[in-house]
Amino acid sequence: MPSGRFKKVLIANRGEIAVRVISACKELGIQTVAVYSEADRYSSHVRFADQALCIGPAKSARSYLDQPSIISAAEITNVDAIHPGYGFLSENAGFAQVCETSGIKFIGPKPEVIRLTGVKEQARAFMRKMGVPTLPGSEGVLQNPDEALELAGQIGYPVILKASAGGGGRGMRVVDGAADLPGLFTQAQQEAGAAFSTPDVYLEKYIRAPRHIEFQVLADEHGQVEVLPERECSIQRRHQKLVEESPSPAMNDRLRGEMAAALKKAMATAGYTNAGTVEFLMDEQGKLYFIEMNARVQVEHPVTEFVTGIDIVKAQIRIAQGERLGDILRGPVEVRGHALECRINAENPETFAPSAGRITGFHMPGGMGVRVDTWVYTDCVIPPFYDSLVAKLVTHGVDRAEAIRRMNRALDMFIIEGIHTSIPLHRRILAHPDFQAGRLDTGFIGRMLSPEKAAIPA
Amino acid sequence: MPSGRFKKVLIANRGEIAVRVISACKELGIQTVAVYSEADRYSSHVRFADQALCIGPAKSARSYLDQPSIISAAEITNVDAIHPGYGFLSENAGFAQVCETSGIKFIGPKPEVIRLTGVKEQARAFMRKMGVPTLPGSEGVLQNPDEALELAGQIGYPVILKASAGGGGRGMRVVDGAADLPGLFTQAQQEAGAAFSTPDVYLEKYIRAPRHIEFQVLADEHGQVEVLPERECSIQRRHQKLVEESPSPAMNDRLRGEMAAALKKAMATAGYTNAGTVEFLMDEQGKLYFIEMNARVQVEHPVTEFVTGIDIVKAQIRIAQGERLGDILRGPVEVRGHALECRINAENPETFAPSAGRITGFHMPGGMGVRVDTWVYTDCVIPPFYDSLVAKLVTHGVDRAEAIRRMNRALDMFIIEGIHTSIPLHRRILAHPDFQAGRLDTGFIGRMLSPEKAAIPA
Amino acid sequence: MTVDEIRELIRLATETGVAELEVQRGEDRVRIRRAGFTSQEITIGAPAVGAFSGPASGVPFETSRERTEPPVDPNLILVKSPIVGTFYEGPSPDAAPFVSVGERVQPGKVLCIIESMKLMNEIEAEIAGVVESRLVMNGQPVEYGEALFAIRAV
Amino acid sequence: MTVDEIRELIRLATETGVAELEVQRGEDRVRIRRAGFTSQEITIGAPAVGAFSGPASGVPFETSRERTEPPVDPNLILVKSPIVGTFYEGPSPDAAPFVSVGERVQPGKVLCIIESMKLMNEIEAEIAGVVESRLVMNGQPVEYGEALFAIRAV
Repeated sequence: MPSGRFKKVLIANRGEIAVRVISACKELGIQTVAVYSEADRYSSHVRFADQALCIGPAKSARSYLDQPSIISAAEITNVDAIHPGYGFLSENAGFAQVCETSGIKFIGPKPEVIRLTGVKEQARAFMRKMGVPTLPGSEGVLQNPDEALELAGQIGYPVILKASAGGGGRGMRVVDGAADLPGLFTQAQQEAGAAFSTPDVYLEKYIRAPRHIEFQVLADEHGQVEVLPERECSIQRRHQKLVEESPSPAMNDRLRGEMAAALKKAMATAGYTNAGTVEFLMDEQGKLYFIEMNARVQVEHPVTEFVTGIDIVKAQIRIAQGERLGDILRGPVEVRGHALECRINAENPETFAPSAGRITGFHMPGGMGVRVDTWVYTDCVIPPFYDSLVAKLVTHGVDRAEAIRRMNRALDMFIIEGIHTSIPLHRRILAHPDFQAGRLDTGFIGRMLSPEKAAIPA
Repeated sequence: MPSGRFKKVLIANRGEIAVRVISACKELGIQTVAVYSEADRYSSHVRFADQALCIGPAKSARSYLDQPSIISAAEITNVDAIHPGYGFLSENAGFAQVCETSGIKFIGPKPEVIRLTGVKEQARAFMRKMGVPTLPGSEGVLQNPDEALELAGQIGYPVILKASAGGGGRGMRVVDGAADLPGLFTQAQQEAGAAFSTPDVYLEKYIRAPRHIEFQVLADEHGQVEVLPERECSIQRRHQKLVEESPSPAMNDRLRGEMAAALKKAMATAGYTNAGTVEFLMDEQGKLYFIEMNARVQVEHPVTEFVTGIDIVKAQIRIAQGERLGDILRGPVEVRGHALECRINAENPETFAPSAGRITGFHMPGGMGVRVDTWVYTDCVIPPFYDSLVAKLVTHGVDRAEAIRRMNRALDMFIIEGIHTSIPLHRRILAHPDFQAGRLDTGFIGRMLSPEKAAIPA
Repeated sequence: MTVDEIRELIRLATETGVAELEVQRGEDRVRIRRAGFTSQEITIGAPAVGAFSGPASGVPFETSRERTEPPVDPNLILVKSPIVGTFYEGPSPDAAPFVSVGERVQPGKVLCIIESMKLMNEIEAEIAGVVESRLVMNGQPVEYGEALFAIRAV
Repeated sequence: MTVDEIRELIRLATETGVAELEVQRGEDRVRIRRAGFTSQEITIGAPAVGAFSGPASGVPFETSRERTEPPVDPNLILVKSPIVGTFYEGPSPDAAPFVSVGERVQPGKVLCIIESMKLMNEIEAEIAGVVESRLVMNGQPVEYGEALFAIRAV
C-alpha cells in the first residue's frame, strides 16, 4: 500500500463526479487517469484527465462495473489510488478489497466497514447499540395481534405492518390506533401469505410525512471524526432526490449538537474512515431516526461545501493519503449562509421519460453564489446508457430566501437545448408555497404532481 | 424621483456587467430593460433581460454613450432607475444629472460627488484634508533647483520630477539623491519646454515598485458608510488590470483598520453614496498613498463578494432604493478565505492584439470555488467595437495558495476556441515565483514579459 | 426470415442499445424500434436554432428582428426610426396624420414625429413614392432602427 | 447478412459515433439508428467535432481514436484487444513472438497475450489471413478496443 502523497489517481467513474474528482486532484497536484466506455469517448472527464483509457463497451457491466478492466487500467497506468465516485463500484466491498490486495489505495472506507454499512439490518443494529436513534419496531416476526398491540402501545401510533418477505407495498398496513390493529393485522397476514407464500409480518413506527435529513461525516485514519452540518433532501420522486439544501430549515443547534456527538462516537467505534453520509428520517415532532449509511461521496455534497467552505472531495483524497483531519480542516467547522442544489436531469419534466440525445445549445449560468458541476458542453451527446444527471446547479445565499431567489435566476439563465431537462420541474418546485416556507417532506413531489390524491408519502 | 422599491431598472451597459446587473435585479424581483447597439443584438444581456431595446449603431458614441437614446429608452419603458455598470456613462456626472431631472434614479453617487471624484486634484486635496495619506509633493510649479532640493529633503528620496503640462514620460526624471537633483531638474525643464512649450515642472514622491491596493466602500443615503476589505490589483499591463485578489498579501489588520476609519470619515464628509472604490499605491515600506476614487462598481468587485459574501451589485440597487446599510449587510463584515480574479480578454496573449470574432467552442469551468461572469456562449461573436473582456474567472480558496491552485485548474478547464484569449498569459502569471510568493507590484508584468529590461515600473 | 431470426435481431437491438434497427433480406424486411424511443422523442432536436438566438419571449420588442429584415421587393423602402422614442402620426393628438396609406409623398415630406426626451423629431421621407403601409401604432414606443413606414418607390 | 455481421455493423456504428448507419449488400439491407440521435442528425458524421473533440494533448492513448477507425480496405481486418492490459508478443520474454508480420494465420492461431491482473489472456485470430502489421509494441499497455494486428483476409 503506497503511503504519503499520491502521484497519480484513477477515477473509476464517469460524468460530473469524474470531472469533480479530476478537479480536486488537479488542485492537489495529483495526476489523473480517466477510464471510459466506448459511449463516453467524447466525455469531459476523458478530455480533462491527464490520461484516458477505454475500458469497455457502453454497457456498465462491461466497463464501469468491470473490476478486472479497471484494476488492469490502474496497473498499466501505475496509479497510487482509485477514487470510485458514487454509484458503480463505490460501495462494493469486494472492489475495495481487490484494490487493497493489488496495492492500490481505495479512496473510501475499509472493505469491512463498507460491508457493514451495506447490510441495512446490521447497520441499524449497530447504530441502535451506539445510541443513535433508529425506527422502533419489532425485533422479528409478530406471532399474533396481541403481541402487535402491546408493541404498538409502547411505540405509539401510527405504526406500519410490513410483510417480512415483502416489498412493493404488498402486505403493508398503516395502523392509526389500537382499535384498528387486530383487523389490519389479519389483512396484512393474508396479503403477505398470498403474495410471498409466508404470512410473516413485523411492525415498525410509521412516519406519515418524513423529512429526509442526512449528516456528512469525515473521518481520518487516525481515529478523528468530524460531523458536518446536515443536509435536507426531502424533495424526492421515487427515492430520487431532486433538490437538496443545507442547513435544513427543520433543524436546530441543540439537535445538531446531539446528533454530531452520537455520530462521532458511532463512526469512531465502527472504525469508519474517509467520507460518508448518515441518513435519517425526521418525524413531524422533529425526532430523527437512522435509516442507512452511504459509504461514499454523495451527489449532493456541494451544498455542504458551499456553506462550510470545506472541499469534501479533496478531504477524501487527503484522508486516503494518511493526512490528519486537523490539518485538513484547520479549525472549527463554521456555517455561512444557505445552499441549495437542483439536480438537472435529462428527462421529460412531465412524463419523467429519459431524454438522451445531442445537446444543441448550452449556456451555463454564472455570477455570484452560483456553482455548476457538469460534464456536458455544446454539441455533446447524452448517452442513453447511464443515469440522467446532466448537471448539478448549486446556489448559495446569505439565507434560504436568497439562495432560492438566486436559484430561480440561475434556472432562468440555464439553457439546454436539444434534449428535455427537469429545469421546468425545478421551477415549479421552487415556486411552491410549501417549498418557499420550508415545509418539506418526502411526499412533497407526489402532492405537487397529483394534488387530487392525498397520496401517502412514498 | 421614485421612492421605495424599484419595479423596473434599465441597464445602460453591455457585456458581462450588464448580465451581472440583470442577475442582481432578478434576485431582487425587479424587472429589467436591456439596451443594445446593433452589434450586440445577439448578446446575452439582450436575451436575459425582460425587455430589450436597440438604441443605436455599433459605435458607442451613438449607442452606449448616447444619453438622449438611453434616457428615451428609459422613458418609453417606464423604468424607475438606471444602473450604469462601469465604463460608458457610469462616471458621467452630467448623465447622472439628466437622470435626476428626468425623474429616474441613477444607481450611483449624486452628480456633485461624481464631479468631485472626477477631478483628480480636487479629490486628492479633499482626501488630504480628511487625513487620508496622499503622495507628498509640491503644491504647484517649482521655481528653481533649490526649492526642489528643499522639498525633496522633506519628502525623502527617491522623488520624481514631472512636467506640469505633460504626460507620456516626457519631462520626467526620477531622482535618487540630492546630488543628482540640480542636473536632472535642468534636464526635465528643458525636455518639458521642448515637448509642451512650457518648462514648468513639479515634484512628487516616487514609488519605485508600488502595489496597487484599493478599498471597496458602500455608503447608504442615510450617512452610514462601510469599508470592505481591500483588493490588490498590482498585476497590470499599461494600467489595465489583469489579476486581482482579496485580501492583499501585503496588508495587515492594523493598517486595514486605520484605513477603514479614515475612509469612513472621508466618505461620510463627502456625502458619498452607493458603491465606490478608493485606489492607493503602496510603497515598499507598506505605506499607502491615495491616488484616485472610482465612483462606480469596479470590474473586480467579485473577489470582494467571494470573501465577504456581500452582493455588491444588489447592495448598490438596495442603497438606491433608500434602504439602510444595516439592513443590507446584517451584521459585521467577515472575511473568509482568499479570492482571485483573472480577466480573460479576447487578445493575443503575446502581442496583446485584440482578437474579435466568432467563438466556435466554449466550455466554462465549474465546480467548487469557481465563479465565471461572462456574456459569451458557443457560436457568439465578439464584436471589435468594445473592450476585450470576455469573462471574469474568479476562484476562492481557504487561503491564497488554494485559490491559486484552483485558478490553475479552472484555467485548464476553460476552453475558448475561435479567438485568441489571455488564458496562456494568466497561466504564466500564476506560475511565476514572485506571484506565488505574493511579491507583487505594478512592474510585475513588464518584468515578466521583458526580463532583460530592468524596466521602470509603469 | 423466421421468427427466431427476428427474435435474434430484437435481442441484438436490446443488447446494443440502438434506438432503431431495420433489416432487409431480399424481399424480407424487419424494422425494430425499441420501447422508450418514441417518435416524439426522435424529433426533439427541434427547439434549437443555433445556441440561442432570440431575446426572452414576451419581450415587447421581440418582433423588431423581423421588422428590420430587408423587404423582398427592392422597390419597397422601409423608413426606419433614427432614434429611440415614441411614435406620433400627427403634429398633435387632434390633428390629422401627416400621411395616410396610399398617399404619394415627395422627399422631405414629414411622415411622423418621434418624441424623445420631450423633443419632437420630425421624420421625413427620403424618396418619392407611395406609402404602402404604416408599421407602428400611434403612441407606440419605437427602438433605434425600427421600421415605421414602407414606401414603394415610383 | 448474418446476425453476427449485423452485430459487427452495430459495433461499427457505436465506435464511430455515427447517428445512423444504412448498409445495402445486394438485396440485403440494414439500417441502424443509435439511441439518442434524432433523425435530423443523420448526416452528422463524427460526434462533437465542434465544441471540443479530443482528449487533452499529451495523452498516451490519444492515437487510439485513429486506430479504431475502420480501415479503408475491407479485406484488412483489425484484431482488437478485448480487454485492458499489457501486450506481449510471445509466451515469455525469451521466447519467439507468436506471429511475425507476413505470416499466414488460421482461425484459432494465438497472436499475442494480453496480461490483465496477473492473468495471461491469449488472443487468437478469428479469420484466416496474412499478418500485415503489428500495431503495438511488446510490453505496451493497451486499452479496450485498441487495434493490435491488421490481418489481410485471404
